[in-house]
Amino acid sequence: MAISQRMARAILLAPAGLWYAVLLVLPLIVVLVYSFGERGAAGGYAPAFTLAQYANLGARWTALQNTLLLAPAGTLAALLIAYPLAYFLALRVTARWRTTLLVLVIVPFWTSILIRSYAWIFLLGGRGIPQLLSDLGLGDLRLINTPFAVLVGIVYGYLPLMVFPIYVSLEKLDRRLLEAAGDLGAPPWRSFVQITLPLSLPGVATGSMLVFILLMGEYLIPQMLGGGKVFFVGNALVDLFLQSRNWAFGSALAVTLVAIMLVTVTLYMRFLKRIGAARDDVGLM
Amino acid sequence: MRLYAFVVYAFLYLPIGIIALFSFSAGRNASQMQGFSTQWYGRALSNPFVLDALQTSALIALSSAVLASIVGTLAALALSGMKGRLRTLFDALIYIAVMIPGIVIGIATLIALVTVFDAVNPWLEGATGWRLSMGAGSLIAAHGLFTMSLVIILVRARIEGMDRALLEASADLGAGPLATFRQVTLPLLAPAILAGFLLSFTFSFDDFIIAFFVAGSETTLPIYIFSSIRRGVTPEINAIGTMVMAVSLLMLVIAQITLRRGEKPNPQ
Amino acid sequence: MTEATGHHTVGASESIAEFVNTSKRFGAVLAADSLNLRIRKGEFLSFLGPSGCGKTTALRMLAGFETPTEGTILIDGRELASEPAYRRPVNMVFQHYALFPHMTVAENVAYGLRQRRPKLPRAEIAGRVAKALDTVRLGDFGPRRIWQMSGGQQQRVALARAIVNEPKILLLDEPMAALDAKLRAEMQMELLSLQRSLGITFILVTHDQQEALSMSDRICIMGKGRIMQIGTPRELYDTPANRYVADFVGRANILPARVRATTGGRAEVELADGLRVEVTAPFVAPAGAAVEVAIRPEALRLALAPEPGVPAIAARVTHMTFYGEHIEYLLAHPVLGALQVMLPRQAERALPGADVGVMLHVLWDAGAGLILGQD
Amino acid sequence: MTEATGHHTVGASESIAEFVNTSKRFGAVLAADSLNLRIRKGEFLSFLGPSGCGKTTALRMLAGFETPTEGTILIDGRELASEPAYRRPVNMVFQHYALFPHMTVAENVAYGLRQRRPKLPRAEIAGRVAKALDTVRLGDFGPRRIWQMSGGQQQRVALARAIVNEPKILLLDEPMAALDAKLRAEMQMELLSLQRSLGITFILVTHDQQEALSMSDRICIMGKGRIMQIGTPRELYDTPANRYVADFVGRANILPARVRATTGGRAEVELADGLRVEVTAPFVAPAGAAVEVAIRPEALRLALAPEPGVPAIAARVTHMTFYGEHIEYLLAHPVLGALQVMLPRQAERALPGADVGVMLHVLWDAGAGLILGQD
Amino acid sequence: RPGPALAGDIGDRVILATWPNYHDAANFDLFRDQTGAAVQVNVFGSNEEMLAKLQAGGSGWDLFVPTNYTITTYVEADLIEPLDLSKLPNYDAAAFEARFAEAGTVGGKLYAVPKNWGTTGMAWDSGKAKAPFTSWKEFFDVTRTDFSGRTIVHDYQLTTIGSALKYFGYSFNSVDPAELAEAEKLLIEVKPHLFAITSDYQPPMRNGDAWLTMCWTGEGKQLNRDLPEIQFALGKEGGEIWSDYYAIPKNAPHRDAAYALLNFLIDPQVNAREALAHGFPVADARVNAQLPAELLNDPILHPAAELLNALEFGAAATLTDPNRAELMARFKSA
Ligand SMILES: Nc1ncnc2c1ncn2[C@@H]1O[C@H](COP(=O)(O)OP(=O)(O)OP(=O)(O)O)[C@@H](O)[C@H]1O
Ligand SMILES: Nc1ncnc2c1ncn2[C@@H]1O[C@H](COP(=O)(O)OP(=O)(O)OP(=O)(O)O)[C@@H](O)[C@H]1O
Ligand SMILES: [Mg+2]
Ligand SMILES: [Mg+2]
Repeated sequence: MAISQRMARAILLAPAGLWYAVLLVLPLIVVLVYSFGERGAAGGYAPAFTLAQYANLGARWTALQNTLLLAPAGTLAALLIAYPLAYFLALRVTARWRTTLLVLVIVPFWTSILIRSYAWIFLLGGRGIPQLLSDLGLGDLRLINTPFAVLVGIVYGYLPLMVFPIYVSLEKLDRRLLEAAGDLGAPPWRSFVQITLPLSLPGVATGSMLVFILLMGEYLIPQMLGGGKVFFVGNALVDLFLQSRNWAFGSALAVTLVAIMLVTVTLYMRFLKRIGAARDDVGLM
Repeated sequence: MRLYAFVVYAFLYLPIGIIALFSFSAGRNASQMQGFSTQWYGRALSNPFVLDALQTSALIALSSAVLASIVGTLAALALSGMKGRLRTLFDALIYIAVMIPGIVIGIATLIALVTVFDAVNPWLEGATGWRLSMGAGSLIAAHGLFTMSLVIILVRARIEGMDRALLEASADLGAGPLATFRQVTLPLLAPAILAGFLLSFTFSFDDFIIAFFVAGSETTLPIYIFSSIRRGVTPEINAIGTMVMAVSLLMLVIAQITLRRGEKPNPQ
Repeated sequence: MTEATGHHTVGASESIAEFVNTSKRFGAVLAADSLNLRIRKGEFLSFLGPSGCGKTTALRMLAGFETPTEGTILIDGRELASEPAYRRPVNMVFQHYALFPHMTVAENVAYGLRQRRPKLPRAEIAGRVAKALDTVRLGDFGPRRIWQMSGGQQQRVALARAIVNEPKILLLDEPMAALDAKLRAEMQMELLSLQRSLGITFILVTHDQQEALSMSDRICIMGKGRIMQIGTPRELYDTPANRYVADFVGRANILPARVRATTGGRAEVELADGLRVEVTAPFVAPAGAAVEVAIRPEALRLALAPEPGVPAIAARVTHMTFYGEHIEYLLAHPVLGALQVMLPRQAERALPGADVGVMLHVLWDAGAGLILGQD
Repeated sequence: MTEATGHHTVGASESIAEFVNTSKRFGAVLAADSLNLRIRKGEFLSFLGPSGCGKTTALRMLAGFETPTEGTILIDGRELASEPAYRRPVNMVFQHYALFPHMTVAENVAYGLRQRRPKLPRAEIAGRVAKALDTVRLGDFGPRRIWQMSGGQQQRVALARAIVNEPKILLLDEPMAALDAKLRAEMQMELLSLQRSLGITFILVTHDQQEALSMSDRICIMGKGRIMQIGTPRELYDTPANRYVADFVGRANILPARVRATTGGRAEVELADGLRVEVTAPFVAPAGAAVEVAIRPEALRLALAPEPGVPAIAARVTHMTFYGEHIEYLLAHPVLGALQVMLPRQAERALPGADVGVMLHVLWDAGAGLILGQD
Repeated sequence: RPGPALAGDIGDRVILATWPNYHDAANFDLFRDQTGAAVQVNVFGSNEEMLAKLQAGGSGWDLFVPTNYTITTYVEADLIEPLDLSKLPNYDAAAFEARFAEAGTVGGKLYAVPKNWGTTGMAWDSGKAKAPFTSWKEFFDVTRTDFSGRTIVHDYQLTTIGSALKYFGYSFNSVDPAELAEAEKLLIEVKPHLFAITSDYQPPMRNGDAWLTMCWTGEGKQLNRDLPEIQFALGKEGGEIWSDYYAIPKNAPHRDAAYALLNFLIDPQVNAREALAHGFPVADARVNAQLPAELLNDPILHPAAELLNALEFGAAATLTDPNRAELMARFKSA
């Protein structure tokens, strides 16, 4: 009985295990090996063992810096915009409208992010919002191809991912807790700060982590809204593999990015556990 | 509060409105409104490349979502309630798979598979006349890596939240382990599996960056759109986007209606 | 538990809160229908009634979570109908406690004190929290997390969190509904002695009549949003104003009867089978009037043979249920229908051979039972 | 509810299931400690005991969800200790019902029948499901979803789902714990009449002694994994084997005493204050032995003055609690400590002026109370 | 002259990797009708990307469109194969102007057949400019002054670095480290003044966000056609002239179909339809004979000879030179 159960487990796990081995472990090993190699004569990879690629990482410092600056900034901006909306949906909308409004938050997701970002190129471009502002006499503003445009694109693209987990944790919030706080003498804003906010932290944590992870590897939005001027590590990677064709250096950069993420995300999780936000649904992502 | 929500919704829908609006432009430029026409819908629908890309995307998304759902569910079943080193190993793999940026997955998969294929192909071709190459298969596999992990996470959470008494009740009423799995476990996991499937499909359908590296000669819709955008877009792209959204909305509505019939209003 | 202490609600008219024609409407539902009620300082008052009768609504209006649609509410003489909850001098123990899960036990208890402006000194807060925790016998549990506490302990935390604020009125919405029988009995006892020692007015919502009867100074019976009767447990039990109350508080055999004569609080009535019995008459009912007569199962006696001078109904035993200290007999009478009789365990000895199927005599002592008023 | 029908468990030795030296160990916890118990065909047996005493474990071993660590279990004479649950002729009603949320009421009820091989004809399944639903008075609810049913209705569905399979034994693990008091009383009544009409053996797990007393033919009192006493409700109530049982079933005043003489089932004992009373002695206790004497609160009487020839304890009333049909007095005696006395409501009339602080006489009739054995 | 009936079994599909808006879809339908093989088109934005994909292997392409200077690299890396002329009856070497065709032959073997040619110049909004642009020097100087924030350079090392080199008068194709260092300095200095680094320059030019851009002939023509105030010119210092070719990768999965398609596409009639659809100049005299005169005389598409003579074809070295690649990457990520 016990043995057959182990067998069954092994059989059930085999496909996933194989998948991970071939498509996760093997690629990561290859990338790691390549990162110690050299660029081939006509591009690509040539075997070697050198730390030159890592030594050269400084050449992509700006990209790393942009990523490490704009990813948290984008996460924060998305959070600040998403929270009130999630709050509104969870606590201020009647059940009848809630589903509809929630679905309306996801629907944009069903249009290719490429096309939506393209729409932003228009909106932030000279004929879009700046024109509107200058018609209103608010001066000549250039938005497109700036870090600001990238930030807008990021917030826009990932807002639903932030709204949802926060909504879920706010919706789970037992409203009697708010009544209890009121009963004990806390005026509404204080019960928000002391009860609602702390109890929605798991959602905040999940959403932030999700958005942060995706932002760290972002390529499309800076590519489209940054006009090639606002460069993320992702853009540098694509360039290294498709333009400069320097696989060794690309691998080193990829390894560096993964290492940074492993460290930051793990530290973040630790931190969440410490402040007690990682109660249940953080594990989800 | 209401006003704020309104502004955020406007923010969310402004670009989409623009897309839809410009899709009816009569002009050639995708970011300008010049007259009204529905010609771009006709063009998109008769453009074999668009249709091919759409079909490829749908096929790849469907296959990878189906595979991820099945393999992920099996793994979740095995992993729930499991302890020990193997569990730790899988937890780590899932964690890493979910966390690694798509771009790294794309690149790493590309160079790893190319290396493997180069090593294997001479032998394989000699033996069978077949060659391995990048294409739909490698893309499905690469998408599956992330989406399978997602399915595992979702389904495992559901299993762990499931009332064990239900399984005992089933046994008590005379159903053997397989019958219990088929009649109780599976239906109860269905919402999580479905959610995983839909997420997987969406992810795969919308993914650009992994496909960009791994798709080989296949052109998915995002790749098609991306390369179109690079050299001047026509409202055809807007028409495609609008149609894809309309179709997904329709599916969403249908899904809502079918799910609503009889199902408990989801407590989550 | 001390029934006698009920008497020490001195100055019975010194009221601490008052419902004045208070109504609350939720859409089509009239959840509270012109309530008029004066709550006395220091008393233990219960709202008792079936599910959905408006008990919680009444309590929530007092706490300030609902605004009355009509009428008003006075607390300590001040009109408070539109005062928000966080400014009212009342505190509540919620049904499922509503403890803050992200705070420790001590933090939960300190919560109300920390809301005070001007701020209280830390040391004072700590001192009062410790004292409150001691009061509920959780002195050592301050640093614990809520989810580390059992159901009964959580209940005590909720209590401490409320009483630490020294409210004028403590509201309790079915605070023991989630506890199992043994724990519930224990907590009832503690709650009562707490109320006696603190001297705070307690208002308890419950649908458990045993709980209401054993704990309250006064009980307010509610039904369909209205107050059906207010009185001490004995008043309600002995002289229910109407069928609704008679049926809800304790058990009762309710029989149709016709009045023959009323004299000095007593009436002679004729039951459907022609038997004449003497019952209590809280009001004068005209001779010949059709009325309903209620008699408690334990007010009836059973005998193998009729006693001279005592009206007796001959009926056949259909069920006997053993409850330990007493035994319940269900008997069937061709005209009067089913009759419940409750015998103390000791009385059983006087009924050798009494078993299902046996014919017994149900004895109706003079003055037992009473005539009910209309609902 | 018919206590008398308890007697019709004819051929009391015809056993349907049997625990033989059955033990179950979870790590360090001995959840069941060599149980020996013969369950009779058609009887209503309850497992009664406090939380964690092993009731559920015993039931689950019978159902096949746990395998005994030692000993075995026979069902209908066959040794079934290692038979999987899905092949046993028993069915269970789970504590929280464990209804399948993705099926309708009818589908839930049909579930067991649909597992049969060879398959039953559809029409037969439908017919039996309809009949089972009728039995639990849910005839029209077949197409409903589980979450559309109230707690009490869900309980009935769980019942129908089990009985439709016509099991040899129906197991019920605290099936009424989640129901409120009123609904619980109603369901107890229905469950009992169902058992009587189906004639199936019912085994009920409960920690509610009222429930066990009023429903069971026999009760198996458990404590710390062991069986403490098995017997009819009356046996347990009247002659608890030990302090554990006396304390758990009903309430009891337990007093230390010294035996003076034992004769023919009676013993004269001397209480700590020197008072000599005559009690029931289920076994012969040597003169001079220190024993514990238990007496039920309702077996004691209260009087303003001692009665000649009846031993009386003079004690002061500390609490009086009104419960409607009876009143509980708590009295304090300087030597014997706290005494509980339960008076029927009627007896109160004989005690004018009895109130907290008043000195009363607790009368101990000859033969009331009994000497307890060791645990 | 219809192509020879390809009765043989060429399969049901052929995969073509090409540049966007570079074909007439009707021709592919015709091809499918004639041969039964459907054409699947992959679209690309740069030669580096094509090379990267082919280098990575498993591209799955049957036919692709490299630019002149890349062909030797493909040959050296053994990524393309010599063409079997017996399968290309429509190929007539004599019909092609030599300078647009010679890159197709490496080591005496024909590897690639010319498709279209063109130049890389600059397009600007004449309404914003004080004077017409005539040189790359002006291009970069005005960018740092009047046109700050309004200029676009390509996301393409060849033209962007090449034009910067031209600013100093160096060869468009230079790989000299010192010269490249100067070019990099210029680019990095200019970067803050750029509107974007992108090869998708038409939309911002059309909507007025950008006033000046590096520009390929055909697109310069398109812009000028639609918005006459946008003008196109070549730098007088020189710049790029290019020629695109068809080539067949090694291991093409559907080789027969690739030949069939190539042969079909270089059929003059078919090719003329292509040119009418996309508008780029053609090197095949047989095709030009069928095109309207106004197209052949257009000053943007066919600039004056002295301007043309100053231009350079891209050099193979620029494609593989690690320094140029890295320079471009540093410029973008700066
Ligand atoms: N917020 C609300 N909106 C609509 N109807 C409500 C609301 N709150 C209560 N009601 C209705 O008012 C009536 C009284 O409800 P209330 O909660 O006061 O009853 P209750 O006596 O406390 O019942 P229970 O014992 O079940 O708690 C019910 O019919 C209920 O459905
Ligand atoms: N699966 C298990 N693993 C470990 N210990 C267990 C397990 N099941 C029960 N126990 C332990 O065995 C003892 C008896 O448990 P059981 O559930 O039988 O008690 P119970 O009488 O049903 O209690 P309750 O009234 O709380 O349901 C307890 O100490 C319990 O902690
Ligand atoms: Mg309520
Ligand atoms: Mg149990």
